[in-house]
Amino acid sequence: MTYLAVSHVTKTFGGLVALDDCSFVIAPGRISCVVGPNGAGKTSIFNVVTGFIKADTGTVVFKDKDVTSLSRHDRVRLGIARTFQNLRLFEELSALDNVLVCLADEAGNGPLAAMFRPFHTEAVLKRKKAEAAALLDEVGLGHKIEVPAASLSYGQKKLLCIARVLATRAELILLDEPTSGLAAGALDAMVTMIHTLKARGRTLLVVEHNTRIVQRIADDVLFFHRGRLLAQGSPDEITSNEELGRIYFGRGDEH
Amino acid sequence: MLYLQLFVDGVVSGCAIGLVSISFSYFYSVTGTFHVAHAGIYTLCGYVAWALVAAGAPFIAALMLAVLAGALSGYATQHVLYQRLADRQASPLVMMIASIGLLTVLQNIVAIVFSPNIVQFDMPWRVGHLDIAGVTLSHPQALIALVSIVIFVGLTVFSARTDLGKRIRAIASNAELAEITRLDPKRVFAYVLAISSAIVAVPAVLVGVDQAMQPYTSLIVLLTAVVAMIAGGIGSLPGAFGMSIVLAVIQSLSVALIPGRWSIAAVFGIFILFILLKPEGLFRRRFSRAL
Amino acid sequence: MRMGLFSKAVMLLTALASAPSAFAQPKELLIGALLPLTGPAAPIGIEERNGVQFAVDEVNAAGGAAGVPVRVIFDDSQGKPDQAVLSFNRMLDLHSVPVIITAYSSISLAIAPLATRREVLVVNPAAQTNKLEKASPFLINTIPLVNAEARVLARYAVDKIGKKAAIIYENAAAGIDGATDFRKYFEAVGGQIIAEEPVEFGQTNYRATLLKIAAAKPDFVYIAITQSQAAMADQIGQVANFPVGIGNTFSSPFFGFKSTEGWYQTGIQSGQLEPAKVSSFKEKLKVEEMGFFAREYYNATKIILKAAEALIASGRPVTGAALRDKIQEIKTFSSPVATITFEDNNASRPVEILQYRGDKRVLLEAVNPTR
Amino acid sequence: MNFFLSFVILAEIFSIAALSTNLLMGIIGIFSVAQAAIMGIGAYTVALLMMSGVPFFVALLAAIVLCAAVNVISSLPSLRLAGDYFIITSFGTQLVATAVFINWQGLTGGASGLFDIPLATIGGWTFATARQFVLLSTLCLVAVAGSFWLLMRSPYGRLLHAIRQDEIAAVAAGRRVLRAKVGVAAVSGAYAGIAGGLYATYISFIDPTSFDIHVSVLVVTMLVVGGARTLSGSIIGPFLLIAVPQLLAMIDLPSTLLGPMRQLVYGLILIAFMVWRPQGIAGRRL
Repeated sequence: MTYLAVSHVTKTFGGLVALDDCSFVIAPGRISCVVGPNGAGKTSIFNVVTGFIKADTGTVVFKDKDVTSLSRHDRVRLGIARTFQNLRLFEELSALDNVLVCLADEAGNGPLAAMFRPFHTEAVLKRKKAEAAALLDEVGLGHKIEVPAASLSYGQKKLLCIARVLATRAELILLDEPTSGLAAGALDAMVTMIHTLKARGRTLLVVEHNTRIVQRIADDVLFFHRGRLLAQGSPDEITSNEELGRIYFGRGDEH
Repeated sequence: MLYLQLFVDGVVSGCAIGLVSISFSYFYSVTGTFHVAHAGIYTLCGYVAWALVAAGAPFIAALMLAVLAGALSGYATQHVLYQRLADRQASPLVMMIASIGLLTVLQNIVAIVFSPNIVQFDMPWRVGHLDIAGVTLSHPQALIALVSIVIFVGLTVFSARTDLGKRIRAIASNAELAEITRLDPKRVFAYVLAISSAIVAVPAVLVGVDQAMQPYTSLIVLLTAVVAMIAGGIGSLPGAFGMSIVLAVIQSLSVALIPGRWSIAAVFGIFILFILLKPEGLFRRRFSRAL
Repeated sequence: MRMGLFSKAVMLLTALASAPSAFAQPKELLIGALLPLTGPAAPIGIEERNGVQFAVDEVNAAGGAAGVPVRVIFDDSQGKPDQAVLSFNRMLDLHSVPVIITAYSSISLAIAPLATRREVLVVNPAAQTNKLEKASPFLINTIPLVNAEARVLARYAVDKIGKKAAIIYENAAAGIDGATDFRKYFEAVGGQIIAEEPVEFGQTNYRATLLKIAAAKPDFVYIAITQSQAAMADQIGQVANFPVGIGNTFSSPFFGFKSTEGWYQTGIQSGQLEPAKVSSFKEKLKVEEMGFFAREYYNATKIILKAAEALIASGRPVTGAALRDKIQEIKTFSSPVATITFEDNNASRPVEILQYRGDKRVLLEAVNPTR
Repeated sequence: MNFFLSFVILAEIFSIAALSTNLLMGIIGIFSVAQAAIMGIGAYTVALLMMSGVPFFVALLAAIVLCAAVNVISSLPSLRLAGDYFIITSFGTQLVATAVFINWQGLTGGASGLFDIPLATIGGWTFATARQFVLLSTLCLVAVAGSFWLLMRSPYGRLLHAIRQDEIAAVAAGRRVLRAKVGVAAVSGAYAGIAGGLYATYISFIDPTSFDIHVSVLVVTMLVVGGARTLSGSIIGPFLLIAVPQLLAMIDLPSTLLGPMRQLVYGLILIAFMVWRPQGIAGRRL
């Protein structure tokens, strides 16, 4: 079975090539880190996999199903979910509601039931609240349930993003720079969290800048440069490749 | 002959609407503020000129003072209202509601200070007319066509060719670029609204001279102008001006074919088609403001 | 007249606290006047108010209606039906008036069912829409409705002007009624409508419409608009060979333009009061002239007061129903303004046909329309 | 008493209209100056059906369904396209609706409007006087306010708030944003239909000016003054703003300028609230 296969994906914006004939396969149950210098196409590949941009050519196959032309929300329901580099929390909602609206369960998400079956809806709400609270507990935010997302610390906000993506019950989770901007303590918590997710059987695709973090979490590394996938391999293979290192750290770059 | 006359009348109305359209478009594409109160400034300027003429001022002086009144009220609007709201991180919705409030205030100030009734300029020359090849144009109509084209060309050249115009466009396309242009966006926005409001005073006065004025009808003019702006492509001055003429000619000719009472519905029908089929407009050049 | 805000508030509270009393106070005769005192129609509303006030002052100066002092309660309808319903209820709750003088078709139509239900007489001295004819058994019209004018005009036009007509009408109540009725009567007497164009209320650019009408080459054009006649007259001046125009009471502002020389209009005969009264009116109310609406509202108020006087003199309570019956019983009311006859709830009065000749409006005919 | 009650009735009707606007502008963030037009469609539907003999309750149901559908269709461009285009769509909807009310004379009676609309009757109860009608309007407001409260409390309500704050994030969570927006537009339309239906039978006379753009702007003003997003705000606003002219009527100030003066005051109130208190009296920041 193919778990996730991206084949010959190309995407241009105006004259700018964001992705150039990228193809790779991800195996289930592993943590794959997407690395590369700025503008390499890391976020673009996330957007293509989750459907936030449509590729000019190429296909995305998830669990033997061609998802290339599926809508964004349908991909989430199939099991592909993501976080954002700029978090995109619902700032005015409480931590609990942030998770609650992301729950995979569609019950209670329509106006008719809300207005005409209030007792049923109340029961659904109660169940969903419990479910969301459990997820918050899991990421260590159990004590912040009623706090508006805007008032959380940056580290807590990032954990809340994890809780939200867990709420979707997706098995393939794409994390866009989960550790950026975190202080040491919060950073360790996040790394632990990522390992926990893996232990629970989730497959992770992670954009990560910090090579030490990559060493700590990655099973595989995908190295992007100027829209092309230059290499895919174990962290050791990639870090030992001197040419990649030169590109990554800008040494020997022709510019 | 009937159709030719209707066509020419349509072009003239279109020129006047075109000025409203380019002036609205200029401010909107630079600041992103949906300035509904532009219609209020339109009304105000028309009545200022009317009152001055009634008080015995020569028409040219009245027109100039109306333009000045437009510039000042535009500057004040940005400086006192929009900037204050922007400083408080107001959402576009809040800006828009405040602008509707300002429109209401301006229209009713006009009604209170000047007159709530339909008024006409007391100037004998305005009913005179020219006959050119069987087409009749009133003197004010001829003036509208002439002045509109001059102003349209002037604003286009200013925006595209002059150094200041280019730097203003740079602010419009990218807020961060603004730093490189060494212009203070706050002051630039106020100047831009002053320029826009000075421009909109011209059709306000001239159409008033040609026909008559009423405090409460300018919103329809503005909405037609905005429809033209969107159909012509936001940010494109020739697009806005051209589409204004196209819409006005359609409206004028349509009277000969269908009952005139449906023409407003027709304009908005065209608009709905546009935003569903070709949301970027006909002549869109480049407008990178996130809408 | 003028009451403190405090005493009004007290009255409001008393009215809210107690059940509404069924009968008016015997010591005073109250008349309600629900007029557009604010909004676009306010200039007319103020003139109407002056007419009512002048009539009441006159009666009070002469010792009241059969000895009972008369007081008017004015209220502002803003020209809006929902505000009118509020005002109507306010007048009945706070003042229990037996009769209300109104203005504006929409206002009179909105309160007509309430008047029927609460048996209050509504007197309309100015609105002309045909629907008012049978809107309520408690609605009396002291002005001929649009259809009466249109009938007279249609017959005159066929006889003296031509059989092919075009119509320009304002797309609002008065204009639509005018156009519809004119078409009906004109066709009934053998005329033919060859073109018809509506214009919007508040429009000032009529060029396309005028060109289209002129291109149809009718014998004349019937114009039913209520505002911006001056702008239309200017633009008619630019259209070659525009046909002669005819209009109704609202067409008066067309008078005095080069382009409208020789036009016709109908008018409701409405004479001036005695010069002494007119100058007293101007002096008391500080206005330049006693206009059409002031005269009509003055006259309507006098009709109400005459009926009320008769009721009080015979010792009967002044209620809406009694007033209405009394007005129909008296039937004919003569004054310098007009001689009005009530066959039913609707006045029957002479209609004039006028022509613009130079600086004069010449009276061609005065006809009493037969129903 | 009737006067006070008729004030309450009008305020209640406009509270329902304000709740309709609140759902669009406050909750989901779609600008709307067309709610009077939708209300007008409800009013004309109820009036025409009742005048041809349909019972009030059935007519009101028809109005609710029709208004829900029209509101969805008219806000469809704004549901699909983000951004400022829908400002124009909204103005356009209002102007086109007014043009239709005026010009479809065969149906709407044109500019002269419809009069003598029958009284509301439900199961032998006739709501004729203000005293009777206030029961009906209060019942309707309670039902609408109750459903609004239930909506906001439900997971759906939380989703709507989430969509307003970050539509992309809601999509990324697997939510069908378009479906949720269509739902809220339908409910908002249904509210406007109820308001229109009540207005038609209570006033018994409707014409195009009863539902023109000034009325829409007035409803927006009511909402902004009371406070967007909250239930109480949508009720406080209409009661306050309908009371203002009633209080002015208590003072003898007749003048040609009072009408523009009142409009001017409304305009100033709008600006003042936007600058100093965008959350209104009892709402949240817009």
